[in-house]
Amino acid sequence: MSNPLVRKLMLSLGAPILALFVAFALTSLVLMALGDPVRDVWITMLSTPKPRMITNVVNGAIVLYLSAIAVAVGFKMNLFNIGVDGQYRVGSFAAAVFAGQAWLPGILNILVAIIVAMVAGGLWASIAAYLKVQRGVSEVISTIMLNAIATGLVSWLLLKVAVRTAGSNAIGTKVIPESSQLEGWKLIPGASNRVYSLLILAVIVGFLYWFVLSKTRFGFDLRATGSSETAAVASGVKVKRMVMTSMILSGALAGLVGMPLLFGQDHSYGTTFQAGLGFAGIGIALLGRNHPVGIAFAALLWSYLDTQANGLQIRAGVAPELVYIIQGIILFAVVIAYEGTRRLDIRLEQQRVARELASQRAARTTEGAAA
Amino acid sequence: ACGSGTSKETSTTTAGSGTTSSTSESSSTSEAPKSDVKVGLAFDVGGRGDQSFNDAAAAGMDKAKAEFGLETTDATAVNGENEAAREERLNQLVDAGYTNIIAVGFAYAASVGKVAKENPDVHFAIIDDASDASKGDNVAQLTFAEQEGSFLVGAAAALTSKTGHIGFVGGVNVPLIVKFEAGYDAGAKAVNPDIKIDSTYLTQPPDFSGFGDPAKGKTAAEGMYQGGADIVYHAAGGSGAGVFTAAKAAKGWAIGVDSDQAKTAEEGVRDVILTSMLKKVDVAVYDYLAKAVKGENAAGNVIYDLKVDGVGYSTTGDKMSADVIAKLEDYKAKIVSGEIKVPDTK
Amino acid sequence: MSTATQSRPADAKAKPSSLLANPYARWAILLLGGLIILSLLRVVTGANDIDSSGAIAAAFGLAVPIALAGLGGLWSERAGIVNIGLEGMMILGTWSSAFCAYHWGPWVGILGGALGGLVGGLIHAIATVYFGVDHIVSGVALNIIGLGAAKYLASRFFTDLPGGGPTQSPPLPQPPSLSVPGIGDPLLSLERKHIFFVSDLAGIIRGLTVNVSVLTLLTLGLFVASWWILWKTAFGLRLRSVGESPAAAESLGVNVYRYKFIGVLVSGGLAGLGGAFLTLVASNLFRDGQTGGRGYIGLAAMIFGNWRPGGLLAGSALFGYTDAIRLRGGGGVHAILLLVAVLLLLVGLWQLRKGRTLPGAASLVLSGLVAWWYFATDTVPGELAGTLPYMTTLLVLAFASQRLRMPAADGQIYRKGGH
Amino acid sequence: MAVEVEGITKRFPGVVANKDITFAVRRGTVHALCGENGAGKSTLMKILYGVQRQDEGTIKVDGQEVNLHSPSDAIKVGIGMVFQHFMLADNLTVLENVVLGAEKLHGIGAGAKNEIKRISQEFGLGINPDAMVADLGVGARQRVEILKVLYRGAKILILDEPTAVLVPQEVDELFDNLRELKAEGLTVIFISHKLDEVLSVADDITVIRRGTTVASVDPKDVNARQLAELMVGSELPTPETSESTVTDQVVLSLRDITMAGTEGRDLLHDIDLDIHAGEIVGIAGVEGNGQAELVEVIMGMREPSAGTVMLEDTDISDWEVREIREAGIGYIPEDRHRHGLLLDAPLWENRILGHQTERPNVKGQLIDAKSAKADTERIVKEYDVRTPSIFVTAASLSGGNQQKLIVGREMTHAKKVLIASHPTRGVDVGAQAAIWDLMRQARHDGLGVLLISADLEELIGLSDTIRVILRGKLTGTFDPDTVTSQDLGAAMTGADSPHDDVPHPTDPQDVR
Ligand SMILES: Nc1ncnc2c1ncn2[C@@H]1O[C@H](COP(=O)(O)OP(=O)(O)OP(=O)(O)O)[C@@H](O)[C@H]1O
Ligand SMILES: Nc1ncnc2c1ncn2[C@@H]1O[C@H](COP(=O)(O)OP(=O)(O)OP(=O)(O)O)[C@@H](O)[C@H]1O
Ligand SMILES: [Mg+2]
Ligand SMILES: [Mg+2]
Repeated sequence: MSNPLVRKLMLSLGAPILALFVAFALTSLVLMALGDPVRDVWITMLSTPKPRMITNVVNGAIVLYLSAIAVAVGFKMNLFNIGVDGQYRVGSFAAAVFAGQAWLPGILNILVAIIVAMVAGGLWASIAAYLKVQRGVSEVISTIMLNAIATGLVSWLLLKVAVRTAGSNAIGTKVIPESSQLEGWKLIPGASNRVYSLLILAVIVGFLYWFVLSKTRFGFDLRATGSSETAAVASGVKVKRMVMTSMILSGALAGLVGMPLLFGQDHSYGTTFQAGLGFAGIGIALLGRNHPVGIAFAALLWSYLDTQANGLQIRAGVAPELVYIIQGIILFAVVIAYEGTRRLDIRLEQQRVARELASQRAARTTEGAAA
Repeated sequence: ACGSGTSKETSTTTAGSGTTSSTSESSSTSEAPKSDVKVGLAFDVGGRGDQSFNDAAAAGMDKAKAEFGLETTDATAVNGENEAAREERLNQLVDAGYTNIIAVGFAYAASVGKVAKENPDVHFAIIDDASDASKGDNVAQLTFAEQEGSFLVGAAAALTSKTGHIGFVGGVNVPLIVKFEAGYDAGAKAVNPDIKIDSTYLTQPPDFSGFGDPAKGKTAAEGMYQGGADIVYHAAGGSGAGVFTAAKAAKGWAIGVDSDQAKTAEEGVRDVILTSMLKKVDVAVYDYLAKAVKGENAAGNVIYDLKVDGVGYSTTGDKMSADVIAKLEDYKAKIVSGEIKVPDTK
Repeated sequence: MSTATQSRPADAKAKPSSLLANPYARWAILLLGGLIILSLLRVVTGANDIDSSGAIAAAFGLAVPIALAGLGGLWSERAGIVNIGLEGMMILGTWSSAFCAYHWGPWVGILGGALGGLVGGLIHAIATVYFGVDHIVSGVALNIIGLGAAKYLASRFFTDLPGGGPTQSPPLPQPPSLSVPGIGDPLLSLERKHIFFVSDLAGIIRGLTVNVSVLTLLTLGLFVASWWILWKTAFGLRLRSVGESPAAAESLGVNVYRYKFIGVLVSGGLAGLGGAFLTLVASNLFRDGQTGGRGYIGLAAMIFGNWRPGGLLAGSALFGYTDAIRLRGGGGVHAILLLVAVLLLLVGLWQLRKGRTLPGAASLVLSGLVAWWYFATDTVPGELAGTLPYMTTLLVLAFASQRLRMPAADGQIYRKGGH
Repeated sequence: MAVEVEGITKRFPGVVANKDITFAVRRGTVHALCGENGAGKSTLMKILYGVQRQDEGTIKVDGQEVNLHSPSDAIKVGIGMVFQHFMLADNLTVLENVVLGAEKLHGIGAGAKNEIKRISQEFGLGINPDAMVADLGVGARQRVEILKVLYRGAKILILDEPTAVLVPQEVDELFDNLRELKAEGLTVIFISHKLDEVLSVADDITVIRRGTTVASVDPKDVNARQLAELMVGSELPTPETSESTVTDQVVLSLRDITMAGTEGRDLLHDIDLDIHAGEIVGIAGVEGNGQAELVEVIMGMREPSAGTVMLEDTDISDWEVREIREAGIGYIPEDRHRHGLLLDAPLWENRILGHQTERPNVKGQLIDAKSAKADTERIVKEYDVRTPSIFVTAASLSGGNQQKLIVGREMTHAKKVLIASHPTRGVDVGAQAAIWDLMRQARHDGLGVLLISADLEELIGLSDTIRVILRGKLTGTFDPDTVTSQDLGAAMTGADSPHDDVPHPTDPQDVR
């Protein structure tokens, strides 16, 4: 325990494991209290997933990961971007419309569409950023409003550009050309479905997030602003510009959230496009403590629970929404466990600092005595 | 290959239903006969108990279950879920050994198409979709001419209205619901070209809360009644309850949707329901299952329109005069004959 | 600071502003001005629904749940605990009020709603106050749990009831509504005459006095009570001090944890009551997804109202009103375009006069665009009309928010004895 | 005896803050406690006030043993405390701040208001119960704190470093108040690092070193120097008299700097100031008279409405903070926690702060962690920052050591000018002497130094020239060799204008 690195590692691993057990126990209690089949629920939730489901877990985690990273960029700056939901909707829609036009061939179409999504998401976020910087409107409230406005705006535009296919009641943007559809990778042996090709996107984003935040000047400025705005100002960070930049960055990343879905699965933006990813992203970013690797684990866990819960109704006769309770409890348990370990950590650190200072002092006094 | 799979399946089910009478007596748990057909129903968001669309599908299945002694289960979609989740739900049903899987709602189109292809031995049905996405040798596409039924209730509204002003409340602004509105408008205008029709959608996709927010339904309908409308038609699922409440308070008429809501709605408001536009999802589901039990191949698109009585209007409570009903029957005949073509978009 | 030289201009200014200095007079003038503007707008645009009794009543109905959630937020944030979990508490309230009302009648239903929210508040309080969990994390987790719990409990307890199902409760008995006797019909006939100002006033009074649910009255009572408790009693002083400076409160013997705890508990109860209003008054059943984000809107209304009950009420009313206008159709939204155009024009001119060229010009351009939209069209597309409440809130905030001030220690994790 | 403390021991994880402390306070006296930073004074007082609980030992009040579990217990036995850091809620009124927790006494309405007015009058505190605390200056806040205690009928007052933020006149007023209280029979326990104050006001002095009482002395028997030596337990280094190093080369010059305020009066008005290489220019002034604005204008954090700032021959008026820092101006901020450090970041990252674009911290756009860490090690060594390693967070250092880290960092990058705002505030005598040495060294190395301080001794001791700032104007120039604290004090408050006219300094926390 004396080595701070070993200590940190043990504490940060111990907390989530403890939390998972607590969540397990609490959920079981709830189930028992209401007379639901505890055994069946856990058998369903914890059964080894089929290869097909593993693919789903990974795919689900990819989009959740992107969403959580977008949220985390804001958190690092003490900005609470509830607006990822609206930003990714705007971004996905813009990219879908663009890619559907097939102005560019194959991969190029994808790359430019991704940029379009980032620009659209970023622009949408820039409204909240502008209001915060220039008008002092809390980003919490402006992004809540902007989410709803994005919903209306995108629906309206969707109706304008939608194509109807014969016999279908769904509407969507023009389907992107075959050459720009990504088939995915057969990463999971034995699975009939494939992992989104844009897994790469998540990996790149995760790496860049880590690299930019911890290795660059910009990242330092951003973190400094998040941890003390006043100190950042005095150190020469232009905070307003920083708020603008990071909020727009967060929005641009949010724009990416729909890309794996768009190119790897739905091939158009329509009424059945997955919703609510922004909110899940908040939970996952918090669970992963805004750390790129932590978020990856959190996203996988979240997605695993989502996927496994699908069978709850069929196999255990319990509403699949039970998984929300489990996820919420895990979130609570993890943060409480982290808080516990944080307190422990501080105490240990203080003891260590005090011990070392004492020995330094002792050394000095003996030195002084010798001289 | 698919064909042979189907025929093999067919023969076994036929055998099963051939011996129904004898097995039914011996089975102790239920009086219904047993069948090898195992039915899995995948609901849209809202699921069983929405007193609307999903419930109608459930009713069809329950009826078939009771009649043919089927083993059934169902699973409900989660709000805002991913395509993969829908696929997974169907796959889980396949894995659990269900032979006939019914997907309720157009959202399932792509998933049904995909999972049906991967599982040629399993039979699928999808409601409200007839697109290429869900097409397959083992897929029955059950669709409805909602606009035709809506045309008739629109005509009924125009015939009954004293103010020449009626309304429409849609749950969520999706093309399916627009179909209802389009038919309703056409029907009302056919009777009275100058009629004033208010229209409101409660929410925009992907916010589907408009199908479950009675407060909003009530507010929207109130606005119409107080603005002078005396009849409001809703295609808003659970939010319709609010429309009925508003009608009751305003002493106006309301028109129900999907099922005969003068029978299913809350007791207190049944007397304000002029008629309901019937979309016989229950019949479609029952028919499909009946065919399955008999071993007939049900694949392909079946359109439930006025001609086959797949849509229609209800007369429970006798709120419409014989005169009105006669006129409606007249329109109905014209639609069936093709003389009137009802639009399905605005 | 001001000495003799400054006293004269101050005196001169005091006269005209003395009326405005009185907060009650200020409110009255504001209300009167608003009414006149509405009347004018109605007459000019012919959109008679914008201040009809029905619209006002509907606005009230839509505002109350938001206001209750916001009041919940107020209690919690005044005690220094950010409550993003209002939505979750509200959802819990919808389920529990339905459950209780079904089994034991509407009054118990109301109580049950409050209790359901209270459970959410309890979780939030334990997590944030005792475990020092980040308020946002806890709130987000609570929203997730609330969503799941209500759905799970509904499918567990409502499925087999007649008229119920996994996603909805059976029809519920409603608490009664009250009217001021004898004025409903005269006011209605007055309202129908569409006389400038008179009919408008009649409409508004009628909307506020006829067929008002007891729960609405209870809500108004709760607002007054909250204001009184928080600003006029020792208890309230302590609760607010805990949100402003917990260390100072602690140093004077105030039990900081206890007051924070109470604040969050009350917060949950009020949000739950908002849920009960949705199930018992706004409709007569529980539906999955019924809250539709009203908890978040309540939070926004509270910020909008500068963490004060009066402002919060105004924020909720603005939101409820715009939502009612767009839901009721009838050209109201289109009429409001004109209002927005005129207001933007005024703001633009005012800013130009103050020498702020860029924002002034921007307002004028925006005003022109909106006016063009008004004159070039007859209706606003439904998809866009739906965004009216959100747009309005955002616009008002954009022009007014710099004066907002939250409780100084809001959102900070407090640990006894520092660190 | 009003208070008797016996054998108090308090252990924190890894630290013994109080070790067997014993002393007694006579009724109706002012009793001073002295000791270095971290000696354990505040901890002891917190124990006396029930905020913290002793591990061992007993406390007697008026001869009765008491058990203090919370401030309410302490209040009940008649103890009141004014904390080292103000315990006021800015957004509540004075009335609300005062009655909080004691609502039972006179309610929270008119009765309470009258009582406050009465006390205010009786002790000459001059407090308006309806004022918002946010609008009050430091002195007034201090008086509100005392009023809070009196309102509760306290017989024993604990004042933890009440004078740290006051100017001489305010200190005098406070002491007058204290004498009045004493005359009323109240007992005061008083903590201060300013030893001459202690000597002038105290009846008894108890010295604490490393958590234990080492001496109880009579102020008549000791001088400040002896007292300081008792505190640190060894002889203090004599401050060396240094030769003037002022050159005639101007490194920083301000011309006609004006900054408009919100209420018609300029925050800064026509400031002209030259700093030469090798010169320390001291600025004296009551807090809130424009010092903060002056520094922020020079550092580029705020824009003046008129005037120019020249660094040597370059006009830097329009430059951004970062450019200005890059150009070789070092900055020791007034409030190290708010402006100088990232408390939860490790020391080596704090070494980067403020110099995110300069070597050795970065290479191009990337952070050069290796060099930054190496250089942090150097600073820790050269500037005697007492820390176990450069990987602990800044928050885990004591205030003096945090300050030394900042000084080291800024000295490294200050090539031409050093702006030092209250560099020794809240730092104990040992660290203080070290920081003074460093400033002299900077001057010796040819830097121009702008020193802003509330400590007049410090100003007089270090500066080559002293300027006085009053209501945003530079009003006087003094030679430190001849000026006295009294002269400066008079100039700072504008000797010819009534005292009321001096703008109330605002709490630095509110200047955003
Ligand atoms: N809450 C605490 N937890 C752990 N250690 C503490 C705590 N409070 C104080 N200490 C330790 O106790 C010692 C005494 O601190 P205290 O604040 O009493 O010093 P002080 O004499 O008041 O110093 P100063 O003159 O700077 O005010 C500190 O050095 C610190 O190490
Ligand atoms: N509440 C506390 N919990 C843990 N450690 C503490 C606490 N209070 C003080 N310390 C530790 O005590 C030591 C000295 O703290 P203290 O605040 O007395 O220093 P200081 O020199 O007086 O600083 P400052 O002048 O800024 O008040 C530091 O190591 C600090 O980390
Ligand atoms: Mg200290
Ligand atoms: Mg101290």
